[in-house]
Amino acid sequence: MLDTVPPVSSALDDISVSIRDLELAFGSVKVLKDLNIDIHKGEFLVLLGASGCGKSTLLNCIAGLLEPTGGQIFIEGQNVTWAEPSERGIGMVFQSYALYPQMSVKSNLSFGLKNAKLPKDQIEKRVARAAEILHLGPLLDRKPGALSGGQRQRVAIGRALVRDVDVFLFDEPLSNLDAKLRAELRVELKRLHQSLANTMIYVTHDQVEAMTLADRIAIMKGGVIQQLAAPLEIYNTPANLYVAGFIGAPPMNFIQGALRGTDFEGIINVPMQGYGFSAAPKDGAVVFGIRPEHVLVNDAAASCAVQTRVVVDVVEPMGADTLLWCTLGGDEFRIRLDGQTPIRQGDTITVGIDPARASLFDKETEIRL
Amino acid sequence: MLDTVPPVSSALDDISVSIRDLELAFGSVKVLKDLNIDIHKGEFLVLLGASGCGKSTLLNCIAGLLEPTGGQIFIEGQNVTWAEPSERGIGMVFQSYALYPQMSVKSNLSFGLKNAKLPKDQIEKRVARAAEILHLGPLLDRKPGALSGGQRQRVAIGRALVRDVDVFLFDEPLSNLDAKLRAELRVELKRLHQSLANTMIYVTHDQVEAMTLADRIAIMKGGVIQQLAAPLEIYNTPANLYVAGFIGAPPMNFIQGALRGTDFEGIINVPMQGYGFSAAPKDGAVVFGIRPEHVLVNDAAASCAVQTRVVVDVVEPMGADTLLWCTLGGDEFRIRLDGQTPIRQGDTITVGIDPARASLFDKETEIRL
Amino acid sequence: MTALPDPDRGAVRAKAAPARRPSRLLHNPMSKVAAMPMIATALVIFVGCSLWTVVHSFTDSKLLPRLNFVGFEQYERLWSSSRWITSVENIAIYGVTALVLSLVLGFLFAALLDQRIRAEGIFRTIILYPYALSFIVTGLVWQWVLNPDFGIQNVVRDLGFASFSFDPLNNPDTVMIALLMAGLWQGTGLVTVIMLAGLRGVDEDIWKATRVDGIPAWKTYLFVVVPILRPVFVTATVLIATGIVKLYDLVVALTNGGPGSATQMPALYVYDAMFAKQNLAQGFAASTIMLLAVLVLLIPWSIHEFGGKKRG
Amino acid sequence: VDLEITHWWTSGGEAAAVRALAEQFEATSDNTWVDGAIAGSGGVARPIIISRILGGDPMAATQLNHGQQAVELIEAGLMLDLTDIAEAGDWANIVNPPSLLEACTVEGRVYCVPLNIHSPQWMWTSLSAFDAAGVAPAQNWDDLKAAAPALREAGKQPLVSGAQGWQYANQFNTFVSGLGGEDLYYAVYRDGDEAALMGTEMKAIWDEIVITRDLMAGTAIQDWNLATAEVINGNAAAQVMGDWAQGEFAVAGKTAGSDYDCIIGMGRAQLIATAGDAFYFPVNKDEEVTAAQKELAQVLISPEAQVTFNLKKGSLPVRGDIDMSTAGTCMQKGLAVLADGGTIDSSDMLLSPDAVGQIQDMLVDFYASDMSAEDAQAEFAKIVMSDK
Amino acid sequence: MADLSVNTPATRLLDGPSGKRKRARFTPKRIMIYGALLLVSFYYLLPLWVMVMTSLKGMPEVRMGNIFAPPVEITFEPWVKAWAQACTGLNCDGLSRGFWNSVQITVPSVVLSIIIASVNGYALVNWRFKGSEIFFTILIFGAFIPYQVMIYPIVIILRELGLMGSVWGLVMVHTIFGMPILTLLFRNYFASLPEELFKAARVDGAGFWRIFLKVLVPMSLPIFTVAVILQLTGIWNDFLFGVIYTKPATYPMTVQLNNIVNSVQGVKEYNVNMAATLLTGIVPLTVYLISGKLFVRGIASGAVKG
Ligand SMILES: Nc1ncnc2c1ncn2[C@@H]1O[C@H](COP(=O)(O)OP(=O)(O)OP(=O)(O)O)[C@@H](O)[C@H]1O
Ligand SMILES: Nc1ncnc2c1ncn2[C@@H]1O[C@H](COP(=O)(O)OP(=O)(O)OP(=O)(O)O)[C@@H](O)[C@H]1O
Ligand SMILES: [Mg+2]
Ligand SMILES: [Mg+2]
Repeated sequence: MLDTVPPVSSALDDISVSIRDLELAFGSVKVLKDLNIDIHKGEFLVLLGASGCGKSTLLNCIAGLLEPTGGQIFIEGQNVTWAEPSERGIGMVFQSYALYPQMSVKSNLSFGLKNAKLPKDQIEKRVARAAEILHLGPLLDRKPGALSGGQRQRVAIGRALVRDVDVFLFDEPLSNLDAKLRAELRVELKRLHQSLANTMIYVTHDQVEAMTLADRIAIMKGGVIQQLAAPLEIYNTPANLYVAGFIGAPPMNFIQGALRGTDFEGIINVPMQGYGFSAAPKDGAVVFGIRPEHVLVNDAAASCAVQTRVVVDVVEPMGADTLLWCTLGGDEFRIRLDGQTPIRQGDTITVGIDPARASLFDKETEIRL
Repeated sequence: MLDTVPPVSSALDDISVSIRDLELAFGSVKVLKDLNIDIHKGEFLVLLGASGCGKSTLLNCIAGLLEPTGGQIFIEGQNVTWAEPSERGIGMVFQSYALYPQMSVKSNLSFGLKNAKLPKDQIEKRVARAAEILHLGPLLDRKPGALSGGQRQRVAIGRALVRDVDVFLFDEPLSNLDAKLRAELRVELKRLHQSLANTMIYVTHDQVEAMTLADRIAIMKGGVIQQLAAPLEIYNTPANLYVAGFIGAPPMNFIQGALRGTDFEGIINVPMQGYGFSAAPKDGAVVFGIRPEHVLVNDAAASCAVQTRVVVDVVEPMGADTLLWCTLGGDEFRIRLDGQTPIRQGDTITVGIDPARASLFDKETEIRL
Repeated sequence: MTALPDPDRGAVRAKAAPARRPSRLLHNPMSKVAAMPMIATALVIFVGCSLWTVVHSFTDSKLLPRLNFVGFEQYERLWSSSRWITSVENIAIYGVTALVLSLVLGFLFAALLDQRIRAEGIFRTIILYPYALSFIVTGLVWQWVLNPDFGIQNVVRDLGFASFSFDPLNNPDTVMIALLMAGLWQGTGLVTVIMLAGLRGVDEDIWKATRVDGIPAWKTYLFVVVPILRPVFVTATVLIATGIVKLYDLVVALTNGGPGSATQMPALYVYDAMFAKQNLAQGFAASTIMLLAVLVLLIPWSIHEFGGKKRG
Repeated sequence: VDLEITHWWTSGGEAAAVRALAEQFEATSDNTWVDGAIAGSGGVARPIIISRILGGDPMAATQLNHGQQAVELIEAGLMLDLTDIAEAGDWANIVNPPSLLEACTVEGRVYCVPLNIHSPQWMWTSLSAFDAAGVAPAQNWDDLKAAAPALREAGKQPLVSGAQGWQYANQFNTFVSGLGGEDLYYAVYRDGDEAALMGTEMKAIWDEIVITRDLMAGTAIQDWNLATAEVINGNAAAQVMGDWAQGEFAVAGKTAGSDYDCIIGMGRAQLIATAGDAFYFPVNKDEEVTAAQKELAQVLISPEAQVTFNLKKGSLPVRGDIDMSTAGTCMQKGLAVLADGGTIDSSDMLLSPDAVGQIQDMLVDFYASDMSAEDAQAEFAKIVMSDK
Repeated sequence: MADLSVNTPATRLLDGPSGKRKRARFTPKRIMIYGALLLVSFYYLLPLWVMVMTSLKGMPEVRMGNIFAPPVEITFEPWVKAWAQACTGLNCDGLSRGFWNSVQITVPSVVLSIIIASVNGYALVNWRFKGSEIFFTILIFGAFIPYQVMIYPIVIILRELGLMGSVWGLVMVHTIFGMPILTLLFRNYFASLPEELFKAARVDGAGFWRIFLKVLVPMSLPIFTVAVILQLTGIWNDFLFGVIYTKPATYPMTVQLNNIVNSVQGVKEYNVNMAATLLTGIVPLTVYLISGKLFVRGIASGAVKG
């Protein structure tokens, strides 16, 4: 990642999309604030955040569908801040598919090309290629109304594909599909990215999609990027309390307390020797976080330095794993176990915590320590 | 599947809802076919199935919102086949909440009671109780439009609650909520059921909900119940190929082959000694099924009797676990690993299979062997 | 929390329900009672009166309806009447032109109003307000505006174009233009509003998609939006068509069928036959033909629209 | 008792005439005249009147044209029988011409009160127009034909008519009675005699009608009163129109003889039709109303009412025994003809309304096209004969 | 928290456009759009302009001049005359009498026709019974039947019901002829409401009327607005039924208007006619002006989802 400011010409060499100081306000409401991202060529960037945080707004700015009130956008080295959407070398896939309802799949794919006055054989070739990649061959003559959700989604992707663009933009393309189809298309998308190697910017609020698809994830809140990093980095070392609570299902357990030296003191006391502090630890109010799947139970907990006992409120067996909902010091405490377990509701169990896998946040700034 | 129907008189003692030979057709399309279920008092039954399989239709029949074309429905020992919805002692919660938009939360809750001409103080008492149980106290004077999704859902449940009925019907009550809220309300619902001990019939197509909430799950397909059993039983010993493929995410891996003696022969050969055949094994074409999380990898696979090598197509790191999408004999082969793994796309890995955790299905009848 | 035992538990439940299937007819009796006015209107007024009309078209009723059957005589006369034939031609010309123009202009205006313009409400009101006026008013005003001695022609001449001639009301060749000017002035507003409502319902994403695809706005309207608005066009067409079939008031108020028979319309013919010529049966025969024409046009459409479709 | 009376007399002169009737009526009895005027001629009013009668909620009295219009209503028993007061008032002797009473009589019973006589057979000429053209004012059709080129030269329209069927028909009838005389008139309208209809006499009339088409070319007027206005202001030389046109001249302050002239029967046969307005009294269940209806009937035909009404309206009275010396020149001409017995039945009485309508339609076609005299004659004959 | 986005480059702008695009206030496209709208507005406003201007002129000025020119000398005489003095036959009280008659006819007609049509739509959507769609189809066909055909049979029906000539007879006629389009509107609207709401109410034990009144009606404001507007203008402007099925004492305003306009007493008093016309149109015009947005919204919910 770029740390220094190289001169324009070279700065954009490896960069596909560059967003500088982007600002957008609807009237007096600032939706995007001083946003800066550089997206590498061929990178799969996921914008993740709660509803209303400005993900779609950002994507629309990149696509040229919304005019920023400040800042610049570069695509493939070109300043496109004021360019028309169709001139930016982008393709976009929408949540509602936005297929042209009365045109056949083929016309849907070729409408934009015809309009750009591409020669006929060129159009044919591109449509054929997209149809092949997306397995749309047998559907070409159908109307969108006669397609299933997944097929529609593929046509929508195809429409972006035929435009032969550098950057693909996806706005929650899978959220209208059922879980099974979503999982399948997710993998297909991943494969597509691997074979096409275009830059892709993908908006979602589903963290599973974000985790599995992204090269990097940008977590947004209130129009500001909270953390921009590889999925596992975000998962393992969330930059702040918000990110920590946002990523992971069920969410990370938080325990309020204080840091004294390197020891956490709260309803449980945890010596934080193995923990990688980002700066020298300072005493003060902190929040201790541990993911449900990093909590060990009973036998497995035996080896842990930190142990405590909790009562199980609810057991949720999910086949491949099991969730336990317990209470620790009045707060909900979630535990995730692999596979199936004989633990029942009402049991008292011993839980163990490995400080090396925990996170510590400053109570006030909410930043990771 | 139920094979016998117990005689009406004695059977109904412990039975809350009993459905006998239920049939429903829209015009010439039979949506429900000869359906029989007995639901015990206080049981939490989940109807699970793909979209369009008839779940809502069945629920609507029980509620009296659709008239069956054949068969009978008993609730608490009463034949209610022709009774009005309000006279059946049921409460229903809908996917879209279906709150009366122009009424305050309080009026929403009391509407049914007023219709039943209950005395004022009675109504007050019941509304107060429901508000307490569901933490609706501060919301009572708001209109539904001013509530969040989760709050609306709670009001919808409250509306069923105040009616003080024996049976609660839920039609995908959580599917309009986002993932986080869904998980929270799921646990709340489970707690509610534990405290109220009413009979609950719950329709969903989300298997996580089904697995975690149900005492028993009825898996439907095309208006016919495929399997009716406890969640883990369904998960571990699916009754047929459909159920096996339906339950579990990502779905079970299937390998085509043949049974010779107790050995499975296909792209891999598996001696099925540890497998609990339901009947004496017969030679013939079969399908071998193994869940992604029951496949062991590399070091862990070393101890397995059956081993093979596959190339990894896609790696999906999800934080708490990781999915591998591989290819085995031309078919997709999915593997689920706990936690994070250094395996990368393109790696060749050794996988091991434990026959005791596998399933075998007759290729023709698709029934579990 | 455990459920408190409630003394009134189950109080909501009513008396034992019937064990047998109740009669279908008595099922939800209120809904049938409530539908009585509709059923009565449909059967007595629309079917009954239409049949009554058809039956009497085969008689020689003059001033009073009477059942003295004369076979197809009225129809023979009808079709040998040049005025009737002119009427049919006129309504065909007017109907097609008015329908097409209403739809096209309505859509055009709606598209204009949809361009995020300032003062949209004002423009919309301006286009819609004539719909609030009766045909008597419309006819009167346009007679006045088109009057060659006071109206447009006179004004343009006063401006110095002495040879300017625009007198559609008195020229059989162009009187249809006058009728259209007034008719469209009165009716396009509603079509515009309907279309505008339809445009507002078009998925925002479709617009974004066309912008990304680089489709110019006019093409998007023509090839993407118009097909999406099909139901809207159907609604508008029904509304316009009912107006055209019944076209009477405006013609009477504006031209009274003239000059000559240049704006004779079937409804006018019916009215004249029944009340001026006092030949009810002739009027009935003409109405029967009108009914028949409506049926012929409507039945295929209604089968297409309503057939097989369920809720909504 | 309140009596509701419907009529379509709403123009200036007409309204004044009605007012006279109402005042007369209210002065002679303690009943009230509730006026139910409906503007817009019989076409608008007639369906309303008939619907009201059929609907069982009739007005107390209503204007209807003489003729066959009401016969069916009478036959259906919906009209009050006035025979007793007709006999008491000796209408049979005072109504002149007697055909007016005959039109009110069905199977020997009297059902209506004739009120006035319309005489449509008039041609109104503008003296100033002829002046401007430098020719002598036309006294008959031939004069007009001869003056036409000069009138055109002077920029005057030789003949005007509103382009509506009834105006054309009125003009046509005037030609038949004026140029053809009584015998042809009856042979055509009453007898539907094929020989007459297709004969040379009618052919000659149709040839004249073709000429009227030329003389009228160049006008684009719909309403009769606007056409009359053209004559009044001297833009047009002549218009064939009923005696009601006189009211327009009067309103415009013109005087017969100095500003305009009136000519009966195109200056040839002095015949006027005796169709006119009549009042009918729908049957009413209320005895009191019935009594009041009869009182009204008596008032309508009383000499006082006849004089004041007809003077105001400009039409001719239905009784010959009253003093009309205050009437103007044109009305005097009409009265003279009436006194001479130069009356014919109106074509409206002789033909069914249906045929009347068809003739109007046919004439509209004729004037809007270049139909030949032969074709028009045949067409006309067909309509008339099929009505007999 | 911006400092957390450690991976992003430090703030800097490069050459080229940045921020909001500076546009000419009026692009050619905007000019064309506004130009077209102004032209259309001109056409639509012209008759209104003529009406208002003429109604404010004295007769001599009307006869002299240009109908489009504003009055040299404004006079309200024509308005006074149209409202209170214009004569028809012997009645010289102008439109004033018709106004109250119109109100008395319009209010019950609007109310009744909307009640019936809304119940129809509701029954058609939520309480289907055998044949309900057939009746509905007949109704829609009925919308195409010319009124003239119905005049006599309805006279006979009203006679048999004893309603001929009464306001209630006219109300019934309006209800009948408003039914097709209104029922269509309500049916489409109710069909667009979630069916689950209806089901929930049934489970709550509400019957036919309670569901309708307590649940559906309160959330149907837009469509009721549209129905009221359509019916109000339609009935207010009706002439044919008003004149045939009533008596002179109860003639609505349009009949008076027709009488005033068509009674040529000497000269056509165009200024009075225009004033009368405007007076007659004021009620529906006001309704349109007031309802504005609601009307569009309602149309969107009732008409568009054909
Ligand atoms: N046209 C607009 N006018 C005013 N505010 C808007 C507009 N569009 C969006 N907003 C506001 O901007 C904020 C960001 O909206 P945006 O659509 O980008 O959210 P999002 O992250 O895409 O959410 P979601 O996950 O629900 O799609 C929201 O608070 C929204 O209310
Ligand atoms: N009113 C109806 N008329 C005709 N067919 C219907 C009707 N309602 C439902 N069906 C059909 O019945 C079948 C079952 O529908 P149902 O709504 O019960 O499915 P479901 O299991 O609830 O699906 P989902 O998960 O999508 O809600 C579907 O094939 C559907 O098309
Ligand atoms: Mg969004
Ligand atoms: Mg469902």
